[in-house]
Amino acid sequence: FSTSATFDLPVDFKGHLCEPPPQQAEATKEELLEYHKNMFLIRRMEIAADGEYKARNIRGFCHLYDGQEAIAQGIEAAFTREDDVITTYRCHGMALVRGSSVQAIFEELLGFRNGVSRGKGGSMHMYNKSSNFYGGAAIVGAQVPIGAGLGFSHKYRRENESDKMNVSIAMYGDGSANQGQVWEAANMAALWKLPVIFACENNEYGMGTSVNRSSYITEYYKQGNTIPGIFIDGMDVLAVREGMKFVKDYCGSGNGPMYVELKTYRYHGHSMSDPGISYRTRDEVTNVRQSRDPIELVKKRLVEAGFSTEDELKEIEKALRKEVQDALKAAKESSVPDDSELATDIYTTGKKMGDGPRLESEMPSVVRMPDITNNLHY
Amino acid sequence: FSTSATFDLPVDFKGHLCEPPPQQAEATKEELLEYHKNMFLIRRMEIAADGEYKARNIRGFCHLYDGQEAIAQGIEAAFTREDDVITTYRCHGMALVRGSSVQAIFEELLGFRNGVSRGKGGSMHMYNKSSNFYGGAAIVGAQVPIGAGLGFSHKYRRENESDKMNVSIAMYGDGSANQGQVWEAANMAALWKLPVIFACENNEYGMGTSVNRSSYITEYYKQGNTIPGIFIDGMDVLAVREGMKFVKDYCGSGNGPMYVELKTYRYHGHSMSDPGISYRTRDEVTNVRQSRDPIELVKKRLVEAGFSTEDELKEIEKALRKEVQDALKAAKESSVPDDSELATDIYTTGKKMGDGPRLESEMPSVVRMPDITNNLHY
Amino acid sequence: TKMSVREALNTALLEEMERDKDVYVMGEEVDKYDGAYKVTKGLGKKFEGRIIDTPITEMGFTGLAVGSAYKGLRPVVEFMTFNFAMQAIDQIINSAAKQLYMTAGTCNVPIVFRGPNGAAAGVGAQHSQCFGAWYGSVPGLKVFMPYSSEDAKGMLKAAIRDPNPVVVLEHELMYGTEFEMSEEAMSSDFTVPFGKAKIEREGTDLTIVTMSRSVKFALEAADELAKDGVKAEVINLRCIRPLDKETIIKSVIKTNRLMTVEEGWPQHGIGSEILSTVFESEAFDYLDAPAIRVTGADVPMAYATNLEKLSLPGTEDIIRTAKRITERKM
Amino acid sequence: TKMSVREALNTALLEEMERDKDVYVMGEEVDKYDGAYKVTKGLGKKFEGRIIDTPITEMGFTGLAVGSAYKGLRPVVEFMTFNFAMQAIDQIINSAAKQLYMTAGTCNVPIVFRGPNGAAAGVGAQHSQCFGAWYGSVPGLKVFMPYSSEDAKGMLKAAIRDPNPVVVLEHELMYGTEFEMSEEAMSSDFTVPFGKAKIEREGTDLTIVTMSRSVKFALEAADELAKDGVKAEVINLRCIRPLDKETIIKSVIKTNRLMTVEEGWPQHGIGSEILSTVFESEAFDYLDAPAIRVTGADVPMAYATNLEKLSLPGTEDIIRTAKRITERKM
Ligand SMILES: Cc1ncc(C[n+]2csc(CCOP(=O)(O)OP(=O)(O)O)c2C)c(N)n1
Ligand SMILES: Cc1ncc(C[n+]2csc(CCOP(=O)(O)OP(=O)(O)O)c2C)c(N)n1
Ligand SMILES: [Mg+2]
Ligand SMILES: [Mg+2]
Repeated sequence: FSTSATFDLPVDFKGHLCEPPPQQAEATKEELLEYHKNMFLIRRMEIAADGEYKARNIRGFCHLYDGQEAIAQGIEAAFTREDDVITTYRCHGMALVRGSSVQAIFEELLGFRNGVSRGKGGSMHMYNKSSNFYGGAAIVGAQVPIGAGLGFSHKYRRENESDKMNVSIAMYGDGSANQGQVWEAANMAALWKLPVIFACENNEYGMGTSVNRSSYITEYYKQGNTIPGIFIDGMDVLAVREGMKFVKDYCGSGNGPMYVELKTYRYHGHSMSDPGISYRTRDEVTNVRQSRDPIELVKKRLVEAGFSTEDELKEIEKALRKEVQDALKAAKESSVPDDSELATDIYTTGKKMGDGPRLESEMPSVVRMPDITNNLHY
Repeated sequence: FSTSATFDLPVDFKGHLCEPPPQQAEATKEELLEYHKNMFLIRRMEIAADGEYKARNIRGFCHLYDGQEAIAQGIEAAFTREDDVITTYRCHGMALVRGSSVQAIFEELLGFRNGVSRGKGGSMHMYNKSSNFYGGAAIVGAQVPIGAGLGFSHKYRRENESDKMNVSIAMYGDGSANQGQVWEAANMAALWKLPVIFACENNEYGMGTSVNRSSYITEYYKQGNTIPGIFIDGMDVLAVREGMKFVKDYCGSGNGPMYVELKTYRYHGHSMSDPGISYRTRDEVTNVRQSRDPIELVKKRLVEAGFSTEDELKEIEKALRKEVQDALKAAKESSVPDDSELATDIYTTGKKMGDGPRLESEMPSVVRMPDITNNLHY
Repeated sequence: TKMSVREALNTALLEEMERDKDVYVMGEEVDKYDGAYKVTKGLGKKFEGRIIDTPITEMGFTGLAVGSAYKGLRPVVEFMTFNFAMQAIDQIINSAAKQLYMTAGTCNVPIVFRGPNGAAAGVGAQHSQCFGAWYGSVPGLKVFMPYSSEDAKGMLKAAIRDPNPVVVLEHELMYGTEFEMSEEAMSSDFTVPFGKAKIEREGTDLTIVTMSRSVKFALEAADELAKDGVKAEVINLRCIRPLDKETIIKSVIKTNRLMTVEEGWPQHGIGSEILSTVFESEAFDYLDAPAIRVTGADVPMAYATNLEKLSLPGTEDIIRTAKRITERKM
Repeated sequence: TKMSVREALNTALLEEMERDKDVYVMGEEVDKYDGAYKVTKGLGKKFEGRIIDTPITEMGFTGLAVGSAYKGLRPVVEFMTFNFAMQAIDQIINSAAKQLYMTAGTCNVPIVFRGPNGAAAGVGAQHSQCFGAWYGSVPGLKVFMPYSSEDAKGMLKAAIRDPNPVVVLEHELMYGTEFEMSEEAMSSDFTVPFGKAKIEREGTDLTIVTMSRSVKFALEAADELAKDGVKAEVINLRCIRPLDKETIIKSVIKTNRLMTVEEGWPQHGIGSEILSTVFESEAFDYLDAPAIRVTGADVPMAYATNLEKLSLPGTEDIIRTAKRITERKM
């Protein structure tokens, strides 16, 4: 057998004012194994986070990504790290595929010093500027104009009209899709032909509100009105990859923005405080898990193409489980940031600090503390 | 001849996801004379305001409505006073057709005590709650969700599902049409089937920005996407009336909102500080005045139907001119509000005061003044 | 009877909705989900069509509610947290607070904006801002910050009955706390007056002015201070606007010492207004020591537990500051 | 050389855009219309594609500019007035001010938000709000309020060069005012430092702390007061955040008397921070009289000339207040 195979994409793309890409994708064994690995890591990471939350080691808001793994992985596979990504508070999966380690993500969830954001951001605020991942934004809708601005920078810096541009993807949920600023950003992106992808992860609910209760237009890929859009099966990593390649090509070529709807499903409740079963049935969840699970689909393809056997995959998964457990264990051995971190990173001098991505802090002359005898002076 | 005639509407309605109304309208002599009178009053009032502004008797922002008179009059003719109207800072025309006197409008422009808003509002803030006119709103876009809320109240108070509802119209300019909150309001209005009309007065410019530079979708009546809309010639008062009757009927019957585009033109610059000719040519303005003037169209119909002669109309206009001059003169004899008005109307007890529409003030124990020795105590 | 702050708010809504059919609740997840923090629990079933779930479009639904209030309805807008109300603040200030004035007293806006304000636990920088000072600065608004269940119930009911726009800034970490309710507070006619602070504990040596959750810490601190013979008077401000200057000034004239406690950022905060008010007043001559503000740290809120703790005032901070003030002799 | 504030701002933009091609201007009517107040006049022609007219969508274009700053561009966002920025304030606070902190120092946001702030003449309640206190309360932001042409030029240039988000609150009624420019200020390297107030006039009897257009009135008042032998020291605050506490405290220790002047609403205003700062500081012991704030009246802005005039502090208000303070002996 060859190390590359062609796969049918079971769920049809749909195009709005554009011809959608073909219903087939080619993938190599290595690619599929890589996708499987990352998606499985995300899955296990989220399940572990659930446990740690229940054990009260993680606090605050914590929005899990299990069920939606194919989207993060599919986008990453279609993009380069010169393309920009910004997403919502439901950002653990994106953080992982954009290069953060499982351990760093756990540390952030625990609020520890070597976390993705050194414990300052938390579950909703993970970033990786060196790979152009801009969050992790916790205010619904706000990330979308920001995403348009990331794309704006590519257009602004383009040297020749004919140059291909890198693109930016602004991700939002079905519940957030009617935020006015989504349209404000799309209007500008379309007027100015910015290489921006407006990508709605439609997981059917915004908290406890189903799409038809929050959105008059539930075909999210058509929400751009005269801006073209495509519908992608968000449970199929190859469909996401092929769809996103198509969209990246369209937007990066100076044609302006495109809308994308990625149909998916959220296995967990909205956040840890939501059992996730008052507004949907257990059956609904079970049914998706059994019929549309994104990881199972990758495994099925690996097996059917003869790239792996079920046993091999079991071994791999066993190793990955351990990897996640080890990462968690290592993370838990770390600790909270120094108290002095409280007053760093409020302002910066703009100068680089050392080798890493961190910028030097510009220390205010005083940082007022609750008890002024403790005021921080520098 | 009969006292009623049928007129062709020269510019086609266009329907988006709906069948537009017929291209004909019936009108009586009295109706047309009434429309002519109000539109002509608005025209002369605005021209007088221009003069007073240049003479420095009116200050601040002052946005004139000449050129757009048919819209205010056409809406008023299609509505009852139980229907709600909210518009922008360009509100003098609407204030007049909703029942404020020319003199009260002038007084408001002069900042005088018997002004529409007792001198407290100014050019941008005229209201008439007793005839359900809610402004006069100076923050672009903000009036649109408010307009949806006015409509919400009709639905909330409706007793039987089958009852016809009064409607609300939320008016905005072409330059304001892409404000995100317009869509936010429309989405809710559509989800909840509120009797709300989203009406864009497309006068081709928002300040110095032409429609194609501010809006990716320049067919404003289609901006509702899957919400139906119609296009109306905003220079033809009968077209506006017929179109608005059609829309009111649709929305008032529980079908949800509708978008309306009213194509018109702004004769003056954006506000008094804008000569209005740097971003458009004098020719363009002259051309509209000559070929599409809304008042000339009414006069032409009056004459053609044999309702009036040119001479009669001249006499009428002479009298109206005088009416405006007299109103201005009377207004100028008034004076600024009492200083004590500074601290009234910040809070209210909610109780009615006397016969008028004014509510009793709830006086704070102190109103702090620039110089605290002048603090107002009650 | 014991009642949690959450139940108190729920009861206030229930009673007012029963009393007046113009009262309705609008916000995200208030109906089917029973409220993100369950404040509206059960009300959706009771009041068909009057507990209204909205899309996540704060600017839009706030404006919509304001418009309905122009027509005399009495919306209670729930913000899932006040952080999200920042998207809608233009509607709150420009369309609600200023409307009565611009219309020269003809169009009042009987609306309530409520929800949790400030920091909760572990929710990070974008979800932890206190808006007391901002809203408190705006003429045309009234602003309540409840501490106890009695506060919560009485304030929300007063807010709903008031013909003006009222902001009620609740505290997420207090929703579950139970308080004893007086018989009076259990009555369906109980309201808390605007512009009146409440002396939660009398004292003679130091005035502590505070509000919301910080009242709890101030009371704890007062207990501790009492052990050292310092009798602190704890004033629960209750209403940020209008501000009860009289009660504060009287207290300072009695105690000769002043401190304030709040969770918000220091600069232009609620404490700064209180210090300035006293500074400008006749109480200035009675002061035996400089006044001091205890506030949230002047930093965005971090997620890590230690940093979060450092950012917010607690009982210890109050005690230390109180000692510093009372140890000083003029 | 004489230069109006408008020209000073225009020059600052011109110089910084020539210096750094990452600098661009975004806002309504900034290009073809030359700016609603003509601050960007001529720049659109000079810098092809770098003076960008936007649709009237403040939240959207502010967020967009913030996103571009994440990528290292240096947007100067013009708000036609800061009243309209209220629609976008969530983007300014949550997406710009807090970003560096949340990213643990890895993503800075070099952006400037500028435009006229507060009242102009006859523009009514929705167009006349001062946002100095609000923005000044937010850690992560720096906030300038220029008075003179020198201020305007040096502050805008400093703001553009700064790697942090900076808010520049201008005053519409000052755009046309001409000021003498020092040679230093004419240089293309001239900047005004953050966190440093400027003593516009030295004095020994009373400290007047003020900013923006009110500096003018304070200086006029100081002239008048001098005739009565009262030597007022006038401090132009320049920067609201970080606040130059040192200069204020030093001055008060010298003059033993303090007043503040601002156009914004009183409660939780800039003056309240200054009074509190002095109240808490060692200067407390040097005070010979209570301090007093002169502020905008605690009302929405009316349109009528007389009411508008009553709402804003002027020279007379300052003189009267100064007399009240200086006549008092301890
Ligand atoms: C402006 C704003 N309003 C409300 C919230 C609270 N909130 C956070 S997530 C969420 C639901 C979003 O649903 P959706 O967009 O479908 O994304 P999903 O959670 O399904 O990924 C809500 C209401 C917020 N963070 N920001
Ligand atoms: C939020 C906001 N941004 C900017 C402005 C300033 N402004 C007032 S009117 C206007 C142009 C509006 O144009 P359009 O909507 O076409 O209405 P028209 O003036 O043509 O009637 C602008 C930019 C404002 N009032 N509010
Ligand atoms: Mg969702
Ligand atoms: Mg227009």
